[in-house]
Amino acid sequence: MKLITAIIKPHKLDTVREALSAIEVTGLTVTEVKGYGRQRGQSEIYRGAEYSVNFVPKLKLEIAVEAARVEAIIEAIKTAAGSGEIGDGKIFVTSLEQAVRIRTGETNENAL
Amino acid sequence: MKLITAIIKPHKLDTVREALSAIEVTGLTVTEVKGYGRQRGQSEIYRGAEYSVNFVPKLKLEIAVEAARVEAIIEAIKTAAGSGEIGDGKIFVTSLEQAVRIRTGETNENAL
Amino acid sequence: MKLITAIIKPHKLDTVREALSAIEVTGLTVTEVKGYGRQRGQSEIYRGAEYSVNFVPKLKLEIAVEAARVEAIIEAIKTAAGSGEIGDGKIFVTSLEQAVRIRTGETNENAL
Amino acid sequence: MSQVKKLLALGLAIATVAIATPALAEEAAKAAPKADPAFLFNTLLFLIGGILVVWMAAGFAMLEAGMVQTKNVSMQCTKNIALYSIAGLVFWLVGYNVMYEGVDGGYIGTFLPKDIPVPDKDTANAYSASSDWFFQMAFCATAASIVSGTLAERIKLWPFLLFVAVLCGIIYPIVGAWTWGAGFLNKMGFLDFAGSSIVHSTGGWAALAGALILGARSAKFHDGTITPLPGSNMPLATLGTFILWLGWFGFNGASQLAFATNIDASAVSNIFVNTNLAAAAGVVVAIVLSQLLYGKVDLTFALNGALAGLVAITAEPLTPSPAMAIAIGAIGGAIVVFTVPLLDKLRIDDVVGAIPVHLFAGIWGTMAVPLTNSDASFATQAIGVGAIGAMVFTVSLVLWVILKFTIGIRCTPEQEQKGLDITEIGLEAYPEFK
Amino acid sequence: MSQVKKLLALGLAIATVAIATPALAEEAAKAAPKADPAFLFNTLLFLIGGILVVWMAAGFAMLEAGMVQTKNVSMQCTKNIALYSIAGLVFWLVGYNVMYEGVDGGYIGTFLPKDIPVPDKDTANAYSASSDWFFQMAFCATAASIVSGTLAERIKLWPFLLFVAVLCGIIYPIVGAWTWGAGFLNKMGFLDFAGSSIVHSTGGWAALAGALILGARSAKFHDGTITPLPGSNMPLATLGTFILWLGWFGFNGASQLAFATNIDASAVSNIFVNTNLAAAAGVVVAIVLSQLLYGKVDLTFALNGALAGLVAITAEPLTPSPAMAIAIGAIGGAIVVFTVPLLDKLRIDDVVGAIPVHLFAGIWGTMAVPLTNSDASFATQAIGVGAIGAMVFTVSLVLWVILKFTIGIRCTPEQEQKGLDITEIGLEAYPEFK
Amino acid sequence: MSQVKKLLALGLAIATVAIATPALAEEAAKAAPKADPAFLFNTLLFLIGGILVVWMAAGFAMLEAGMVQTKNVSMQCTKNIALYSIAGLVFWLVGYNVMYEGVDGGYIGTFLPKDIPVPDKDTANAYSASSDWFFQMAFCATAASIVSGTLAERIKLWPFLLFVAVLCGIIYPIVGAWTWGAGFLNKMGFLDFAGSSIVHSTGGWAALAGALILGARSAKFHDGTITPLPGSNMPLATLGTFILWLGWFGFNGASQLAFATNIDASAVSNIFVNTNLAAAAGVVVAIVLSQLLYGKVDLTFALNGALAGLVAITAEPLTPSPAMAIAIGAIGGAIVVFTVPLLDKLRIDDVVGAIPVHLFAGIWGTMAVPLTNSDASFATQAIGVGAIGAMVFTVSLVLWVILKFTIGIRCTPEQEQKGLDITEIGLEAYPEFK
Ligand SMILES: Nc1ncnc2c1ncn2[C@@H]1O[C@H](COP(=O)(O)OP(=O)(O)O)[C@@H](O)[C@H]1O
Ligand SMILES: Nc1ncnc2c1ncn2[C@@H]1O[C@H](COP(=O)(O)OP(=O)(O)O)[C@@H](O)[C@H]1O
Ligand SMILES: Nc1ncnc2c1ncn2[C@@H]1O[C@H](COP(=O)(O)OP(=O)(O)O)[C@@H](O)[C@H]1O
Repeated sequence: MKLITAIIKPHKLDTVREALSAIEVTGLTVTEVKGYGRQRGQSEIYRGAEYSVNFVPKLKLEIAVEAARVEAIIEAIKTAAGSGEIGDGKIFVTSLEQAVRIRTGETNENAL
Repeated sequence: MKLITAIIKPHKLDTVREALSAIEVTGLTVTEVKGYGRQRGQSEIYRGAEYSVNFVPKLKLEIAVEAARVEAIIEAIKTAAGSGEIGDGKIFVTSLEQAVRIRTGETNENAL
Repeated sequence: MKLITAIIKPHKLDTVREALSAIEVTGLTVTEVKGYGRQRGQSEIYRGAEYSVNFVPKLKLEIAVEAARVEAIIEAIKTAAGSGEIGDGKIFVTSLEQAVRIRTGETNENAL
Repeated sequence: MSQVKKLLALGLAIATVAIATPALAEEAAKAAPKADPAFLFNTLLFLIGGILVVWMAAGFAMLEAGMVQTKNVSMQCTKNIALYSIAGLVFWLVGYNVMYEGVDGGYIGTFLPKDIPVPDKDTANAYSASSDWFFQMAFCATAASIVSGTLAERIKLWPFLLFVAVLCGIIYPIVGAWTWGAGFLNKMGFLDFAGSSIVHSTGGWAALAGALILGARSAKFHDGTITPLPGSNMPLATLGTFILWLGWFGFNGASQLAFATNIDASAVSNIFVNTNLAAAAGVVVAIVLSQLLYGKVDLTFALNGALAGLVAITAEPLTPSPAMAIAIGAIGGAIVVFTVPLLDKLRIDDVVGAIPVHLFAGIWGTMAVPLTNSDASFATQAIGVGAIGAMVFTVSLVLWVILKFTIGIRCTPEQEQKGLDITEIGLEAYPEFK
Repeated sequence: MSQVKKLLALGLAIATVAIATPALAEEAAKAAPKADPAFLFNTLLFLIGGILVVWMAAGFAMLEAGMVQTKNVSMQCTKNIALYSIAGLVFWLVGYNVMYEGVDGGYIGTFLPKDIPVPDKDTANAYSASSDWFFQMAFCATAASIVSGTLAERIKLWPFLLFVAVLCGIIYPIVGAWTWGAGFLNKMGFLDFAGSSIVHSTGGWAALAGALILGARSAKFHDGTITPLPGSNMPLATLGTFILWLGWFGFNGASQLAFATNIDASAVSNIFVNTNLAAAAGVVVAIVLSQLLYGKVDLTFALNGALAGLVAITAEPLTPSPAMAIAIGAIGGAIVVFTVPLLDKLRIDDVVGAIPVHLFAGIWGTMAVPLTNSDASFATQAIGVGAIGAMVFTVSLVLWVILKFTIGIRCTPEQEQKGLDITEIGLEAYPEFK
Repeated sequence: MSQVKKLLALGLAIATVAIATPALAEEAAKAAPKADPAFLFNTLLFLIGGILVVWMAAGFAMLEAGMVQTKNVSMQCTKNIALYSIAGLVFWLVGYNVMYEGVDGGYIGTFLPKDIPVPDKDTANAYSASSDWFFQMAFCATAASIVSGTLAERIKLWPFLLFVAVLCGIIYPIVGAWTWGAGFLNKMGFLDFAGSSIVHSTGGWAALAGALILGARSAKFHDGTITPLPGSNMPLATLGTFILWLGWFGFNGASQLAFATNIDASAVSNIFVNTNLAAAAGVVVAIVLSQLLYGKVDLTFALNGALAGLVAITAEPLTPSPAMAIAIGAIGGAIVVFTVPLLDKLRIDDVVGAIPVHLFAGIWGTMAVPLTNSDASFATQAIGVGAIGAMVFTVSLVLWVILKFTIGIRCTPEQEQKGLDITEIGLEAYPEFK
């Protein structure tokens, strides 16, 4: 099993969720995060003083899946979250050793 | 070492924390997240328009532990966080390669 | 590739970010979290009733990097985030199998 | 606000008219519409005072919205705007006449909607009848707001609103009838200028009965420990307190019921001064005591302290010297700091501290009247406090029990946990902040 | 507020003066500065009423700040303080005289700044001329606030403010001239006491025209579904509603335009009573209906219900009996519950429900005048409603179209997505909560 | 507010009484309590004005709660309710008499508690003595609120409150004595109608002295860069500004000190108009300038602009024509936009912009008096500005230094970092939002 972590622009959430639903990803977990990368926050002026915003709001999606489905999911996220503009985000994949569904105690593939 | 990630219902936090304390888990990190899964948010009506809430509030717990303690911890979380109802959440386990305590520089098992 | 996760005190964010910039870490993702560990929140009194605060605010930094840079980054974080006081936080390293830049489709080292 | 006082005011007003329209002008007066300064000033006092007391409804709403947890804020707002609306409707439908119409030294008036005379028939008093209704209506809503604060975060909406309807339509008006409606307490010489007991303790007793029947919030007390559930929005609570403080100038000041003579105007001014000093003293004592007792100033005690000072001075805001007003308010502030934790110890869950502020400081204020007003006696004041308490507490208790065993008054534990905003009214207060 | 009424008031005032200063005192009067109670009372009414209506600007600001999404809150605050400021400036520059100066049964007054007489020249009326200006100015700002609520979350700042300048400087004053400025509608006998149509529907028509030209927020309607975008801060919206409710006592009460005689004072008092009962009925009907229709009480409907009750009673707050005031307000509350979803179905995006509240309830209120006031006829009321609607809607539509095709009125989709706070004014409302 | 003016008012009032109670009615008058319309109207003006100025305390609280960071909001609320309370207490204890009792062309009055006469002894003036005390007390609190805003986010609670006690009990009353207490500045012909210098600059100078001794917030300036620390809650800041704007009608309007004659009433009305236009101009100039200079409208400048317009018109709200009032307010707005960044450059840390708003715009307003009032001269105005500045700044500086080296005034860097809410008063403002 793999754990896919995607950092995306906040307004892409619904598109991505729908794209994932379409390929039958039925579970995921979303966190509000702040990203630091090539895309910088616009520089702001507050009461006449300029300052640069280092962090931009992003969403982090975590999706646990069977290893076999990773590529399809990456593809779906890439298409749905991409705008071609800087700051579109990243997808990271790590190995998932064990999964448990708390309610039933089912494990691994059955727990996803 | 392993990193245990548990997605639970928010109001179970105290029960889970106490259950983990009981088996001497002395550290963990909590994040507020939104979950998408079998359990859907109730459909809401706002000013006469109905809409469905896709995401439900959850908490994510991250616990770094020696590999040997993983099963006991999973068991404790399962018991404490389970209500038997849909949406109770998941537990994921990944491998943790290195751990460092910032304050002392201690590493790995000693850093947990 | 590795994924470095660091839990730090909130007010250390800027110092850490600058320290990482200095060694050319150009991307990272920050999450607001609450930590439970040796450091407890101070006990509070509200309307004459005392209560203990279990969780303290922390920030979680996630940094995906080539394996070779891990040690330098850990060192930088340790120096920048350390105050020698309890609650300075932890650094965790896990293995990162795959990375994708959504905008370009670049993968792995090129995607970081 | 007693009938007695009203008659007095009427007398003064007639005298005033006599001054303003001497014989030579009488002819002219017959042709032109009457323009009696006393009538105009008194009516203005009621209208301005009424507006200020209406404004207190917003104050309670903000105070309570700030003192409950985020998950119950929309519900608290809903309760407050609904209770103010219902109070106004039932006080027209029956309340006013139960309170003022034909009480005659007895216990209760008449069950009839208040008749609002058309302007050119509005000649029975030294002020416009509707301006008086408006002012009294605003008082009535105050009593209901007190209940809403205590029982927050666990009571269901509709049973609460039913209780409010009875409280504002019948219970409060009966209490009012006894003194201000020239009922038996008035005859005995019980004095409660603007209602420390009549309004505030009434609300407080109803709240206490509710708290006992309803029980505490499930997260508050367990296994002998107290878990504070801090209010979600301190600036709102602060705003609410400032609004209430402001409204209190109307509450106490316009309870002079007349602005027709220099003496009236001076009296209203003195009331303003004393009201402000008492509130200020309540704040200062609350912050000093919380610093001494807990090593920290507690903002919520400062807010409650202001209100307790205000409630305490309400029974007699006119006769105290400034120094006495300060003392009366100061003791109000102290009451808060000592009795809020006491209620916790008794496992009585009062979300905003309304019982200490309105009931305890209200009793204190009522008992303090004889200190500065020689027309009052401790015995009579105690009888008044006791009579009002016995009646309101008993009737409320019965009513809460009836509601409990018919439609039910308490949300389920799950609703409480998730918050009433989502589970009862489906609307989060701050849907984007989490 | 009609010139007619003003003359009447003047007449009364002179009579009153006659009473207060009989022949024997005339000598003394020549030496001392004039102290005419009628002048003083009337002026006081305008000043207090004006303050209360000015306060409504804060109410709209809070209501709208609470009803928009977090990302647009600073912008909404900016719009509200700016529109109130601009309204005041243009109403001095041209608005007042367009509305009142030399309308003479016609359609429009004079384009000149309002002359504010120095105090010792201020003798033309039974009240201070500037107190009247102040009161009228506050009304004018109200109309603009309505537009701001409907068009929130997608309109650019500057074109909005340009529209406000024209609305307050010209459109609203022309509407006002027709009735209150003694123009053609006044001659026909159209009655709109405090402006259900003249103020509220005017704002509503301008808002509707804007909503049509501007289009809905991009997130609101797609592929046949409606996506509610819940307001970000319910206690602020509640506070805003309470502020508006309070301000309305000035809005309706001081529209009596005189407090010089007992009858005036009684009239103002009755207006207070009816205004409060109508609002209360609007709330109760809105919560009952939302419970029945949706199984849940909707706080935002309760808030809108209060306002709709207030708007409905505004056309005639004096003649209805309390029961009729309750009925008029209740129907206002019902209008909200039924027409808010209707607008959604028509794909008209009104962020705060200003069109149901101000336009629909305003029309209802105007048409309800003949029910209690025999001086009004349904036909004339309908003509008034129609004339005002046709003019305001058309002129606004043209103006919005011109703005659209010149400087542009709509933010880019990206700005909308990120929120106007960051993209247009670079200032988040709650920068630390996310 | 000068004694001089008070005597004048008294004269008018007596004349008025003469009119209202001609010889024939004298008999009746002896029997009935006195009902002197001048007394009633003047007292009413003070009471209503006082309420409005008291309301400004809430405005400052909300403005400051909105302009500080989340971690310091409860502290800011605590400071504001405490300072208002302390101001009221010390102004009774010594302040009022230091300001008004026996100044006699000199520099200071008497150190004694203000005597509040009982109503039937309240005959020394043309208004109730306590209504005047109430009004003046509210002014005094304003000066303290200004200091609280500038020094937010780093000053400890108790030393701040100690400073407030001295400011309100002694420093401000001495400044007041010089002009309004008929002291030496009044004799010289210095004019400051409602206190651009006497109230606002006094607060501003005290704040400036504090800012210099206390130093900037540690996060604000380092290595030559300025780090803005944006306010946490823009709608609260907006609400605060609207409250202050509203309160200012009382501040300036009731500073006419009389509503006894037509001329008084007209004057109060003109003051309302000018006050509103000046504030509106301040807003418009601030948004236009911030658009031109920074390419974006800055809401916080709009809010400060309103206040600067208000402060600027305060020294003379009566004599300017509307166009002049607009100009005076507009320059106030410009002052804000240019001097807020200037203070940053000087490394003076003023959290809410109180120094530009109250000190700089206050000086501007005071110096602008001769432009429209021929009784004033630039030289005398400059002397007044200088004398007040020198005294308040020096005394405040000394006091801050004493406090610094005795009990200490500054929180530790760690407290500042974590926020004063948690570290000083143990109560988060929004405990659930993070
Ligand atoms: N090395 C990294 N480790 C963790 N997160 C990263 C890393 N680099 C970028 N990110 C996250 O991805 C987001 C987008 O990256 P950015 O460099 O701005 O644009 P792009 O992905 O288009 O190159 C960042 O805001 C940050 O949240
Ligand atoms: N495949 C997944 N990857 C990541 N998180 C998941 C996944 N499936 C479920 N979750 C998380 O677990 C929560 C509970 O899952 P859900 O399907 O609603 O109930 P249950 O766990 O009882 O089957 C979800 O809200 C989501 O946060
Ligand atoms: N075993 C663990 N797993 C996950 N996070 C942990 C663990 N132990 C500590 N943490 C995180 O690290 C933070 C600091 O740990 P703490 O024990 O308070 O201090 P220190 O790191 O100085 O020993 C905690 O607040 C928590 O967020």
